[in-house]
Formats: sequence, C-alpha cells, structure tokens
Amino acid sequence: MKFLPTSDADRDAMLAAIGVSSVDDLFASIPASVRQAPDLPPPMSEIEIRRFFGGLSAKNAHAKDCAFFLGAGLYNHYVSAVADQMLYRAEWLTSYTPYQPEVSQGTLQSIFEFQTHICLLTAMDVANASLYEGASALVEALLMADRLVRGRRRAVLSRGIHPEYRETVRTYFQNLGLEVVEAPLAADGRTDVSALARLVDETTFAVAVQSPNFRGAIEDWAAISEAAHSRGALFVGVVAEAASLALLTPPGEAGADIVCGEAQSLGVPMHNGGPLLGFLSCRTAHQRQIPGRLVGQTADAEGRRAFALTLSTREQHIRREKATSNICTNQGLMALASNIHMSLLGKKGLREVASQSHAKAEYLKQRIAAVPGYRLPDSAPTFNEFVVEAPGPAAPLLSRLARRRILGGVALSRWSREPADARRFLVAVTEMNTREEMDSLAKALGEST
Amino acid sequence: MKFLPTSDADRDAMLAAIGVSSVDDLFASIPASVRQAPDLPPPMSEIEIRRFFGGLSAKNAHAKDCAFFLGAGLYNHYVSAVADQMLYRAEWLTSYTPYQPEVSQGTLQSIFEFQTHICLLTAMDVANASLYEGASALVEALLMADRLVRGRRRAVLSRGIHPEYRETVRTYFQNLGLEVVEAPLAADGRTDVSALARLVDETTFAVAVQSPNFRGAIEDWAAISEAAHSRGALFVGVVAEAASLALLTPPGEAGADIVCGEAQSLGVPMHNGGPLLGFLSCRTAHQRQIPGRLVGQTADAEGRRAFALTLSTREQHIRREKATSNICTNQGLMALASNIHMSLLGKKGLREVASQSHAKAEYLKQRIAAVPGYRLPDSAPTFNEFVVEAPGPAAPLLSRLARRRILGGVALSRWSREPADARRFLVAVTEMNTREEMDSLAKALGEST
Amino acid sequence: MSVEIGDPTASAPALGDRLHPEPRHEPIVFERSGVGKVGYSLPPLDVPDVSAIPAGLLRGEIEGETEITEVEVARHFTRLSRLNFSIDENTYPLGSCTMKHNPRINEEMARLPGFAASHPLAPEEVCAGTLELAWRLEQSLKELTGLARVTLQPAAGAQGELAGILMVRAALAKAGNPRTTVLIPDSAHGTNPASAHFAGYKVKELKSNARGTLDLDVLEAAMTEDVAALMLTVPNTLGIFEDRILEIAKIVHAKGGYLYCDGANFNSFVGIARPGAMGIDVMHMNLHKTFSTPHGGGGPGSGPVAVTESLVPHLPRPTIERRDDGTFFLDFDRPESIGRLRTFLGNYGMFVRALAYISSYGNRIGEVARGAVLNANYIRAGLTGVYHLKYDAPSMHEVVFSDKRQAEKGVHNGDIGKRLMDYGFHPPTISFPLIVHGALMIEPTETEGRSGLDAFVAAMRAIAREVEEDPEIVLKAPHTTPVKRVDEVGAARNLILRWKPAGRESRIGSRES
Amino acid sequence: MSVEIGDPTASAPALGDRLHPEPRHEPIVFERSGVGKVGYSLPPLDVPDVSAIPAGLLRGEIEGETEITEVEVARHFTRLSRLNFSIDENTYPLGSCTMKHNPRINEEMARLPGFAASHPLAPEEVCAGTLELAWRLEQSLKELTGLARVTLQPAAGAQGELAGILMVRAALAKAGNPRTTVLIPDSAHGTNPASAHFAGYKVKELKSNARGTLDLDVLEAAMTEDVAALMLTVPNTLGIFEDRILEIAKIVHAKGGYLYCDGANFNSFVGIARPGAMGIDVMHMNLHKTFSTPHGGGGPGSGPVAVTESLVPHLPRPTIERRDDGTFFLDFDRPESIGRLRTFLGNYGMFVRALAYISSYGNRIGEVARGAVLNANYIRAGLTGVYHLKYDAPSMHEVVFSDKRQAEKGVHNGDIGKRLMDYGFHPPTISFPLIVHGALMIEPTETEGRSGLDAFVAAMRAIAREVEEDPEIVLKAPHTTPVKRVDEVGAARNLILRWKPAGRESRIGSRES
Ligand SMILES: Cc1ncc(COP(=O)(O)O)c(C=O)c1O
Ligand SMILES: Cc1ncc(COP(=O)(O)O)c(C=O)c1O
Repeated sequence: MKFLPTSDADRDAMLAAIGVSSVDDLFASIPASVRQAPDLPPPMSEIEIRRFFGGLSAKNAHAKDCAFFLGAGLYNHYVSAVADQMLYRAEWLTSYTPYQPEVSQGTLQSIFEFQTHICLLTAMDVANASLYEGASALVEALLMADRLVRGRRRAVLSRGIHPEYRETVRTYFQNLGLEVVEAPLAADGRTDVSALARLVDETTFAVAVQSPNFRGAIEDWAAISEAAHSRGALFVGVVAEAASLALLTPPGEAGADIVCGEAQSLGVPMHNGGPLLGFLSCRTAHQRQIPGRLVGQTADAEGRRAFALTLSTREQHIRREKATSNICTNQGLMALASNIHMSLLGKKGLREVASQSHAKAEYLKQRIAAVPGYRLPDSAPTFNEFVVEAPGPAAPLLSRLARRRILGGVALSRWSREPADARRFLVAVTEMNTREEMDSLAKALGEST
Repeated sequence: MKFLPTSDADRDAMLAAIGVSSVDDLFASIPASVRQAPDLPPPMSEIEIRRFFGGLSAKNAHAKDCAFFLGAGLYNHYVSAVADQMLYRAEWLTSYTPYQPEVSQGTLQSIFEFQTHICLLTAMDVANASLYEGASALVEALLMADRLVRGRRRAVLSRGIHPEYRETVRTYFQNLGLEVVEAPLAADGRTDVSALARLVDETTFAVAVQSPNFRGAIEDWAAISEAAHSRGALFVGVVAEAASLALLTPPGEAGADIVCGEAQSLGVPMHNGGPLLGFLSCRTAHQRQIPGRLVGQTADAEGRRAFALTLSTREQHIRREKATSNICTNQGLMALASNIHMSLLGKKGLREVASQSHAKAEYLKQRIAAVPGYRLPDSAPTFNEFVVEAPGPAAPLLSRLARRRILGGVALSRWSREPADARRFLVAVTEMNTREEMDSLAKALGEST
Repeated sequence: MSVEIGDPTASAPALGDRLHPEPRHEPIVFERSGVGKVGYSLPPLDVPDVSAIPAGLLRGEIEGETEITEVEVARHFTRLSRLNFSIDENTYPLGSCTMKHNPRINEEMARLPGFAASHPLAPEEVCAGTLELAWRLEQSLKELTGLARVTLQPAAGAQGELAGILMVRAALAKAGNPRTTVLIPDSAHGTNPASAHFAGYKVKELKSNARGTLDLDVLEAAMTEDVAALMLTVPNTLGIFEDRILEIAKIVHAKGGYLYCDGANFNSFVGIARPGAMGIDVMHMNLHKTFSTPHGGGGPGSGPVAVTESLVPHLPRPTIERRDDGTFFLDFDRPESIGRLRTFLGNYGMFVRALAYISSYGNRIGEVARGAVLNANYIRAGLTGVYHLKYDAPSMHEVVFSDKRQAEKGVHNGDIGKRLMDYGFHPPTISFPLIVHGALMIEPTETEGRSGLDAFVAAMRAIAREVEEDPEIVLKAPHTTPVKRVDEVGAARNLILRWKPAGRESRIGSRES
Repeated sequence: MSVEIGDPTASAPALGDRLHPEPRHEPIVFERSGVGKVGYSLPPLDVPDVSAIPAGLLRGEIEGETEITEVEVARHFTRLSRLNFSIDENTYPLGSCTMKHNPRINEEMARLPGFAASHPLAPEEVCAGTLELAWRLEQSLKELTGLARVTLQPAAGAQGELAGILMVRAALAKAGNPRTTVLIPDSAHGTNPASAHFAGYKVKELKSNARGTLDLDVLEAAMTEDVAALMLTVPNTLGIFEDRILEIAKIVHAKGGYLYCDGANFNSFVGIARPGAMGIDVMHMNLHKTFSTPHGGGGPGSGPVAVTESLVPHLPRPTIERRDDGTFFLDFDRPESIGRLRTFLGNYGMFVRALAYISSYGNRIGEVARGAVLNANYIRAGLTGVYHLKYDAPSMHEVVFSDKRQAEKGVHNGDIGKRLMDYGFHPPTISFPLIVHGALMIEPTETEGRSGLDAFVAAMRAIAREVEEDPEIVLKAPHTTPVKRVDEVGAARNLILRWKPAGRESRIGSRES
C-alpha cells in the first residue's frame, strides 16, 4: 500500500525481532468471533479519487460559481492567497497540539498572536486558543459564567441569538440543572430590552445577547449590559459575524464580562459549515475559569523569549471531571489561518472589509425594497445581513433562484414555524459581492413574484 | 502598495540618510525626455484578479473538463498531489540557482537526484540539471556534437523529429555555418533508415532521430546507431514522450552518444505548453562538453557529504562567448517536480504508466480503425500516440468535437501542407484516459463522418 | 527580520553569540507593524459609501492592530513555521495521538470549490454532492464499526464522547431512569470523565488490575442499576486490548447499562474487528487520528459517533437520509434527538479528507491496523530491558514504558523526551496514562518504516546509555532546538497571555484580581 | 530518517557529535529505497492488457530506480527543502537576480485548470482565454517598453538575447549585410557574449570608463559599419544608468547598427521611463526578475523580447493576433520570421504570473522602481566608508562594493558572503561584474523593508569589524548552516555527477577518458 513503508522483507525481519511468526499473532487478544474483514470497495488510486470527488464537488453550487448571498452565521468573506497557501506547510499542517514547547514555538507564538488579535477586536483582556465554533463557544461561555456566579441556575438568552446556538445550549444544559429563558425580539428586529430586563433576577447568572443578531439587527450592548449587571448577572456578548467587530462597538467597550462566538469571517473559508473557529475572551479577573487552551509568554533556559501552553490545571487532562471544559483538540489550524488574515489586513483592512460589507448591504436593501411585493420587515439598523419578506413562500423561491446560479438567501422557515416567517429569508452581503450580482438578485426577485 | 513594505515615514528617514530630498532625485541620471508614466489600468485587488483570471481560465477547454487526447510533444500524464503541493514550499519556490552551496543543499541534492534518474531512464552516464524544453535541448545536443566532432558541418535529422524541434534547429543553425539535411519517413511511419544511411557521410557530425517519433512510431535505435557510427558521426537519440523510456529500449542501450528531449511527461503539468523540462544526457567521455548546469557530490569542511554546482568553467558566466551554451536560468522547479514524480513512482510505477498508456492506445486504435471511413495510415508499432486519417478535413472535425468537450487530437495540417495530411490527426492516449472516454471519442468520430 | 540588530550603528553581537549572531527568535507579528504600511487591497467600493449605523454603535480604530505588508506576513509565518517539528520532518511517536502520515491528495480534495466554498444552508437541490459525500462517509463508518448509525456532527473526540453519553442518557431517561453514574477505568484519557461530567453524571473510577486491564470483579462490584455506562477505551491507553471485552459487555448489559467505547485507538483494529460485534453500544472515532486528517497544530478534528439500534432515535439533529430515488436530504424531524452540539453539519472539511483516506485503502484498510501493531511491537522488542515496562500484556498500536530505571539516576521521562529532540525525534506522550508513573507512551503508527523505527530505538538506547554515563547531557537537553528548555512554570507564575506594546507588558501579570 | 544510526545495536554517537547526535544530512532518495515498497497507485487497467511492441524494442526493468512510499517521499523533500535559504526566510540581496517577494496570488492564478491543464494545440475556439491572456501581457509590455511589439516565446533571458540578436541579424541581412560584430561592454553579464556568439557574431568587448559606464570615444572608435549591434545593459551591472544613453543610441544608429538592451535590470526604471524613447531598438525582459515570477531554485524563467517597428517582421513564429471581432489567433504566416526558438508559445505559466503581477500594480508600477532604487541607495549610504566602492556614480537598483579593504587582511568577498549566512542573510553576488575585483554586488529589491535593510547593513558592518578584530571567524564561516563550507574545488576534481549504489561511486570519477 502506498502509505505503508514496510516491505515484505522488512515485515518478516520485524516479526523475527518480535519473536512471532505472523502479524496475526499480534492480534491474539482480540476474540476471533468479533473479527471480520470490511465489505468496502477495492482501494482507489489518486486518479480515481480525483474523478470521484471531483464529480461530487461539481454537483454543488458554491460561492465561486454563483451570485452568493448566504449567511446565517457563515459568511463568504475574502481569504488571501498567502493565508491559503501557508496552510499547506507541513510544519503547520502535520504538527500536534504544542505540548513540547522547544519544538513547537511556531504554533505557540501564532496562538499567542491570535489571542492578542481577539483581545483587540473584542476589547477584552484575555482570549483562549480557540473553541470548536460559535454555538459550543456560547455554551462554554455560559458554563464559565455559571462557575463564576455561584448559586444561580438561570441564563437569559435573547431570541436574537442564532437558533442553532440556542438549540446547542439546550442540548448541553438539559442535564446540568441549568435553566434557559428566552427574551423576545421587539418589532424592529432587536431584542426587547425591557422584556429582557424583566426576565433577569437574582437567579440569573448570565444574560447573553448576539449582535448583529440573527436577523442582522445591531443590538444596544450598553442597555443590555445595564440590565444584566443591575441584577448581578454576567453579560455575555455573542458575535456570529466577527467581521462586524472592526466597525461596531465591541462588547468589551460596553462592559461585557465574556465575549464569545464565531470567528470564521476572519480568514476561514466556509468549508460547507466546518471547520470553523470558535473564540472566547474575558476579563483578567476571570481568566482562571476560561475553558480551552491558553498560550503564555515565558523564557527559555538562556533567557530568550519563548511561549508555552499555560494554566493547564484548568484542563481535562489534569483536572478530569473537574476541568473547566472537556475540550481537548480545538481548531488550531483555523486559528492560524485567522491570525494570518488579521495580521495581513490589520487595522485598516479589517475596517474596510466591514464598512464595504455594510455599504453594499445597504445598497441591496434599497434595491430589494424597491421590488414590488417585497418588503424589509425590520426597521433596526443592520450590519451586513437583513430579513426580506417575499410575497410568497421563501423556500421554493430560493430554490428557483438557485437553479439560476443565484444563492439568494436562507429561508427562515428552516428554524421557525411562525406563518410570517414562511415568506421571509435572510440575505447576507460581504465585500465579495459586486453591484452586478446585487442587481441580478433584485432583478431575479422581481421576475419571480 | 501591498507588496511594498516602506511606509512614508520610513521613506523619509531613508531619504535623509541618503542625503537627498526626494526619490525623484535618485533618478536624475535618466534623461527627463524619456520619462513617462505608463498608461495602464488602476491596480487590481486579489479579489478582482481572481475574478478576471478566473474568467479567462473558464474560457479554455482543458484536461480536467474534457475527454482529452492531445499530445504532439505535450502529454496529459498523472501528477501526484504530493509533488504538486511540495512546489508551494517557499524553500523550493523562492530560492535562486544554488550558487551558494552552504544554504542550497536542498536544491543541489534534488538536482543530483534528478541527474541520476535521467541517467537511469536513458541508460547514460551523465545528465545535466535541465534545459528549457525539448526543441532547444536538441539544438544543444547538436551543438555539443559539433564541438565533439571537429571539422564536420552537417547534421542529419529524421523527419520523424517533432516539426517544431526541427524548426528550432534551423533557427539556431542558420547563422552558424551548420547544415541540416532531413531523412524521409518510410511508408510505415518510421524513419527510412537506408535513405538516412545514404545521407550520412564524412561531413556528418551527428544523426538525430526521435523515438517514438512525431507520428508515434517506435524507431529502431540499433539500425540508426549503426548508420551514424559507421561514418564516424555521433548518434543523438531524441525523446519527446519521456514516459516511453520506462518501457522501450533506452537510447543508451542502443549506443546513443547523446540523449536529449522533453521530460514534461515525468511529473510536469502541461501548463499550456510551458514551463516544460528539457533534458540532456551523455557519456562520461563527453561530459566536459555538456551544456547547462551540473551538480556534483563533494564534502563540507567537516567531511560530510555535500553537493555543489561543478564544471562551471563550461558556462557563460566564466567562459562568456566560448561557453558550451548561453543558458543560465534553466527549469529548476520543473526538475524538482520531476524528481519527486520519478522518486514516487519509481521502478514499478514509471513502468506501469508506460504500459497502461500503451495498452489503452492499442484499444483506441482498434476502436477507431473500426469506425467506417477512418483508417490508421501507419503500420509501424506505436507507443501511446498514432496518426488517424479521417474521411474529410481533420481540423474542422476536431473543432466540432471540441464543442462537445472532446479534445480528440491534433491536426497534422498545422505543420504539413501535404494534401493527405489535411485529413490526418495525431491521437495521444495516457494512463489518465478511461475506456469510456475512448469509446466516446470513437462514437463521436462515427457520428461526424 | 532581525530587528534586534536593526540599528546600523549597533555594535557587534555579544561574545557568546559570536558564531551565531542572528537572533534565533522571530518578532511577534505586532512588532513587525509600522505606521502606514498595508498588506492587502480590496476592489474599489462599487456602491454609494453610505453608513446607516448610528454613531453610538460604532467603534473607533482598532488600537494596536497591525500595519504590515504581504512580504512581511509571508516571511513571518514561513519563519515561524520552521520552529515547529512535524510529521513530515520525522517520526512523531506521540502516544494516543496517532501521528500518521497525512496523504496530500486529501488536502487537494478538501479544497475543491464544491466543498471548500459551499454553504450548508443552500437549497437542497444544489447540495447533492455535499450530502452524498457525508452519507457515504456514514456508510463506511457503519461498515467499519458494525453499528447501526453514525452521527458526523461532533467537532472532535471529546464532543463525540459527550454526544455518546447524552444519547445513553436519553435512552435511559426514556426507559424511566437516566441513572447517576458512569464508570471509567483509571487508565482513561481525561476527556472521558470530563465529558461524563458535562452530561450530568457522577464519575466512578475503576482501578485497573495488574495486567493493566479492567478487573472483572471490580467491574461486577461497581456495575449497579445506578450505572448508566462504562466508558472503556479499546484498546486502552496502555495499548492493551481488553481481551475479556465480551464478558465486560455482558456484565454491563446485564445491569441495563451501556458500553461506551472511546475509539481514539481504533487505529489498532480498524478493518480487523468490529466494535459492534464486541457488544459495544456507542463509540466515538477521531477522524484526525485513525482516518489521517491532519492535526494542524491542535485541530480541527472531527469526532463521529457510531451507535447501536436502540440509540438511533436519539442521534443529534439533523441526520442525513437517502430517498428511494437516490437523492439526499437532512432530516430535522427527530423528536427524540438529543438536539445539536454545534452549528451546521460538523467539520465537513474533515469528512472529505477521511472519506478520501478510506477510499484509498478500501477493503484493505485492515493493513493500517496490522502495520500499526507490528510497528509498536517492534519498538517494544527493541526497548524491552532498556526501559521499564510496568504492564507486559501484549501491546497493540502503542507501548507504554516508564522512566523507573532512569529515575534512580535523577532523570525523568520529561528529560528523556527533551533529549530525543536532539536525536531528531518528537518525544513520546509523557503526561498520561496516570497509572504509569513517569510514562513514556510510544505510538509509532503504521506509516513509519523499519529504518525509522530502528533509528528511534537506537536513539532511545543511546539516551539510556547517556543516563548511565553522563546524565547531565540529558538533564540539560534539548541542546539543538530553536529554543532551549522552556520555563513552563514561569509561564504560569507570571501570566502574559497577550502581546502589549513595550512597557505595558509587566502590568498584565499583576492585573489579575 | 537517520539511517546512519538505523541499527538498534549501534553505539552512542561520537563525542564531537554528543550534543547534536542527529545526522545533519538527508540520505539521497535512492538510499531510502527498499525492495517491494510502492508509493503510488494507478486505476486498474480498464482495457485488455495487450502489448503490440516487438520484444526487441522493449527494455528490462529500470535498474536502480526507487522503490519508496509516499510518506518517505513527503518527508524526504520536506527535509531537503529545509536546507535551502529562500526569499521567504530573509533578505536575499543577490545582485542582478532581483530576488523580490513572489506574490502568492500569482501562484494561485497559474494553477487555474484553464491554464495549468490546458494544451496549446487545442482548437482555437476553445483557447480563447489562453490567447487573450498572452495578448494582454504583450500589450502591457509594449506599453512599459514603448516598443512596437513583443514576443513572449523565449524561455529565459539568455534565449531572449539570442532571439533579439537573431532579429537584428535578419533585418541587416535583408538590408544586404548581416555584419560580423557585436559590441559588448566589459561589465556585461556572461550571457551577452555567449548569445551573440550563438547568433554567429564575433564579440568585441568595450572597456568601461572610470565612471563604470560606456566611454563614448571608445564606442565611436569601435562602432563601424561592421558592427551589427551594441548590447548594453541598462542600467549596467554596476547599477549605474548610462546617462548618455541618447548619444549612445545616436552613435550606434548613425552607423546603421542596432541598440540592444539587456533588460535584466528593468526593475530599476519600469513604469518610470520607456526604453523605446531612449533609442533602444530591442530589449529582453526577465519575467522572473522585474515581474516577480519565482526563481524556483534556478528557473523556470521567461524572457520576452520587445522590438522596434523595423524588427517586427522578424519576430519568432507564431505571433498572437487579435481580430476585429475581438477573437484571437496564432499567426504562423510570417515569411520573414527568424523561426521558432522552442516548442509552443513559451513558458506560459510565467505569463499568467507576470500579468497578475502587472495587474496588481497597474498604473502605479513605477512604485516598484522607486522602491528598488531607494533601497539600494539606502544600503549604499549605510556601507560607504566601510566597504570600498570602486565606482561612485549614482546607483540605481543595486550597488557594487568590493573587498579591497578586507583583502588586505586576507579576507575576500567570498568569505564575507559566507559569514553573512551566519547573520541570517543570503550573500550578495560575488562572481561578477568582472570589472570589479572582489565584487560585492548588492540588490535589495523594493520588497525589503527598512528594518530588514538596517539589519543587513548592521551585519555587513559587524563583519567588517570582525575582519579587523578576528578575521578567522570570517575565514572559517559559515558556522551555522546545515553544512559547513563546501569543497567546490573537490567537486570538480573528482567528478561524481550521479548516485551509484555503494561501492561503485569511486569508479565514476575515473571513468572519464
Ligand atoms: C484516548 C483519547 N480519548 C479522547 C481523546 C480526545 O479527543 P479530541 O482531542 O479529538 O477531543 C484523545 C485525544 O486527545 C485520546 O487520546
Ligand atoms: C544582467 C543579466 N543579463 C542576462 C541574464 C540571463 O537571464 P536568464 O538567467 O533568465 O537567462 C541575467 C540573469 O542571470 C542577468 O543578470
């Protein structure tokens, strides 16, 4: 086999050294009754793999061959060629979690740089080395808040949080005796802050709100922070479209205790939904309760600056069931991709990506609002994503557009049974969209009424 | 500009250190009258470059989206993923010719390995580090022969040599007082060896024959070697489809003095015709007349094995107009790609590629011969390429097929004015072609009669 | 770029560094930043440059972010990468991590635009290829595990463990009582108890017997009606296969419990034997171990979970289903599902790589296990008598020695690991299993050739000799790495977790309240 | 893989290597070979396995070829690569070679299937994109050179020189007399005389004046009716611009000769001034220098040649033409063409990269030259007084110092270059220009930042100090490279030009007759 470097001659010599006569002898401890060769097709060569997977790939519409307006927590932002090609380097691709700092300074320093970027973007003190993705990052943030605020069992979540994030929270919470209550949205698409405030009480350990929220509306961090802190709850800021952090007031500036979410927008391709890049940042005061890996700066035996994993006593391999999380493998390579991306675009570029995305979204809003039969139900300011209400059911409409190589949006009916939502869909715009694409979407909508 | 790391502040500080007030001052020695800003479009971003070049790429039919049977000196053979991705490594991609061995051992050892592979495949003693491509490699081989055989001015070339190789020879020879005569092909598609023998005399310094020749026919090296050597001329074996070297008697075994040609088939993508990979190998006795770079094994100051460029006194940077060639930059990265390819496939794989290509070609020959109105004019044995004669003009026929995503072959009318050739085209087959593709070509030919 | 000697008036480097004046470390990317530099460009805005966001919701510039050019970024990350050890450099025998060769074709396939640039929320009609690929991966994993269904959703092994235990809990709850406890051998990986805990269970640790395996009497005693599941690693983290697996399953099932298998070590019997036939009810796999998706310096991974029939109703939502007409769809209508553990379908890019890997071996995938076990036993044979072997039961894909003998000379497993770096190898795992004090957990994987194994054995033997003749050389190791031994204690004592402009660093450590 | 210590019974490494026992070199790929190993697989043959080739024309197995697996190949070439210095590691100031940053987007574009997997002999209708791209590149180069047409065919600069001189010869021959001689300044690169020679011309070398530029009196005297062309490098290899270029052109043209420009140094004025306006009739460019296509360890390059109107009929065949309807075609019907210099259209992959590069800068491409000249002059300012500067005329993109002062201490340019390696830099060019004895030819290129230039200057100054205080450290350099100083003389004395199985090597050197 082409991946197996042991020739028959080598194998025989090795068996002799081991002192057995066949490789089968080494499997003696596996009961014969459970052994069975798999019923799989014969091995495929690279040429066949390219044909087969190439064929599967060709069956999918994607951002490189369609006018693309899908979002809902996963965005088609610019990824540089330098970042893409850097990931091919074996030193990045085929190394493990940097347990041994003397031979892992590359990965360790890159994580340290990533942690710094996240702190700067969220305006927080400390960030971890990554989490799986946005939804589980929110779970980790809430569990962290629960550890920090003893004796309270309830988390208040805005309905503006991505529905799959909220569903994930329920999955994790169900057996931990933790309770979730959801705060409604107001008519303008934002969280109804007064309703939320009424739900917060002395049993509430955390208030979590996402901005821009799932409908694209920009929330008022300050008011929410006030609602949470006034009752002694922690304020968890959730960000699912991290490109917005370069333009909008970061949660850290509005008093967030923990910020978490999805950083895919910052240099990670869509990958059909994964691998993504969960992140979590917090205040220095809370850093010992942070989940996941942390890299710290230190020195080597000769006094040179060096980096190492640190505070491991929080982690499962030492703390076991008392660990701050069960996470072990995280999203290392995606954190590297994002570090390269943020470093390359930097202060100016991250901002320009955000402002272009917003300006283009505003243009598309106007174009669609002008199409007879279509309206924008929400009045709150948005960043780069917004809800459109069609004259008829949205899902079939979007399927019709897809056949015309326009991926026009995501139907809300996927997550909502509300009748009104059956005619609604989310449209996302980024710096990658051209005016022509947006005009073509508006035109196509006009034709499909 | 994104590729220019000098900020305005840096620039000003640098100007101060230099002692001038503006960058323009540094251009004072260029007459004002010749200065002019270029009339080019504004700078393009990566996103725009991807759109623009992606659009141009999409206009071309290629081997990944067509049934592909084009050859004529450029073949669609398998290239491994490991070779492709290895070329991204900056250490290979962005280094220069290895003038400084202490920091170039990677490139030097790889060339040494490449030289060895070429020697093994051609059955010769010495090979150089690469030449531009096949046609200029033949020129270099002939000029080398001319230096080795003093006082003779005539080279005899078989008409079976790729027409663009022969045209290149004429371009180079025209002003050097060297003469070319061409030996005809026999009816079976091979060189007419007796006619060739008659053309060889004591004014002939070299006899060059290609096998498989341009029509795909396998030549009889031994007879040609005899014809050349009997008159004291050197025998230059030309190989344009290097995959054949793993299956057919190598020129070195048949007494060739110099072997040259095109190694693109050995791990280099088609690249629309370039970069390719010229090669040249010879006998030890002639090594000091070899053109181009050579890497030799030596030792470092601590006695460890090391490699370095050697015999540079043959080269232009030292010998100037007396150099064995004017070549400087060669095809380094392609030689690396080929070294990786040959090393990976090795003894068994190179052979299997060749035998599969041959077997598939034989299958297609039969299928096409069975299509009414089509015939195979040549009777000589072929490797993986052969001439087909259509009932009507070949060029328009091939254009029709191309619109059906079948690149069925190359019309001989491109190089030949002979009436019969107007209806003829070359068909090449490799291990990449499937039976289905070949059946679809035969079917399409049947339909287009 | 050597900023330290960036000043033309700087004097020659200090004597100690005379031969190697170049600073060995790479500046932090923020230190390469310079006012006014740009490394990117975007197309000019082709719509009106409007902002419809109230000023109060806008931030100022991102203070401290970089200003840097592409060439500096390319150089920075290329230089940083060269400070890493990788599989493509040499043997990486990190026990339990299965550091095998990552075939390059898998990377190529994962980058096909129909996968890398696709979106899971596109209309079903234009997702036919992505759905089919995931469905085919599930079929392959079903065949290899001999279990009823597989969820691909978990992002890594630990999340797979949680998903598995949550499904067990759902099934038990449905049956009337979720129970309170999960049994876990003391040799287990830390994620096992942690995952059980986050599923709401108490953890009861089972002491391993003298063979290093599960003691059936201990199990019998602990296996009450209160126990939801036994989490067993097969083979266990000592590389020993629980040869009484069938009896273990009987005992667990007899009390209505579930047998959970941590499949991180599936590499040792994939294609040879089927967990389903062993009585295993639920098992996670690490695609980034057994199925060769690259570790990427700490992920991404992917932790599919295979389950027995009775747990199928509780699989995470959605499942991927095939219609009779051969089309595929996502089934969200699964009322008894535990719900979701994350967004979308999982780490899809890893699905592509893993299916490409499985396709490369096809029905010969058992060769992987055979090679892995052969190699581990070859190393065991080469080091037995040189290093102490606490448990001498037959080894599967890895062998766990200890530093017992070397410790008498004051040299510990960590020191031996560091010294291996000088010999050009990555150290073995030394942080666990906890039941072997001073563990040297060695997993060569099947992609190491004999000459590499010989070289590794020779190095381990040479180090053992050094411990006898010249322990200092080992205690002070490594001597040849980009940085010398790193002060990990110092990192935890004075916490510096992010870069700050010079001068402000000191404060960080102290800011903690 | 350290095969040297591959034997488990091997003893500890020799004392000298105690700290660094790992062998520093990588075995030759053939030494990794092992009987029965395979690293590839092909699809099963889907047609009858026939051979229609007479046995007499078949070879036996390729004796000595490799048997090796993918993992070993990946590791071998990854490890080998790490022995190379590259632009992405640090400043690479190799004079005349223009080692600038190679933008990664260009690599991505060159790999698009419509370029990388396309064939130039496909029917014209399905080559629209490849033809248009090449045509657009010609248009850009016409605009930048101010000349009438450009051929993209030459594979590198040297072949471009030959093509250019052959066109001159064709034009002169057409006018009745091809003439016999080409004039070349003594500062020229070796390819110039070599190319002139292969075009059938005698070479007359012109002595440069005290400024390092062409002496007009010398030119006047040499410029007879027998001279076909003057081959001038602009700016010359000393980095000095021939400020009397207009008079030079007049003198050459007055005698009916052609002015050839070696454009290898176009990087210093691209986008600032146009060669056509200077009276240059024909000029080659190195896409792998000015236009950033990567050097790849010695190529591939691409050497387009721009020509004035009178040479257009003689361009190599075919040219790429645009029809009025906007479609493109290849024009083979060019009776006065010099013919072809190679197969197909040229190094097409380099066309893609170069056009992407030109597109990235667009009308701001002059910034390239401005940056290159600024950087060279900054280095010149930093090293003046430390190293001897034979010619002090203004520098453009490079500056040529010499080892004159250091030579008094017995340290030569080669030693200084080797010592630079210890400081983390690639040496400058030392092999030419021949008119500067002990040359240190430094070309930083525009993609080096100030901090990098400062570091380079500091290193050069530190070395100058070392020459004074401790010359041994420089004479014995490098100290920190993968191999120590390499015996290049030995390589030429005992020629070993290929690997042979152990035992047979010795014979190779002696086999020569
Ligand atoms: C035995 C064992 N179980 C579980 C895990 C956790 O898997 P992951 O790191 O993918 O979460 C690991 C890997 O670290 C392991 O070795
Ligand atoms: C001044 C000069 N002329 C000509 C050449 C030859 O160019 P190439 O190496 O592309 O053949 C070079 C490059 O080495 C050069 O520096």
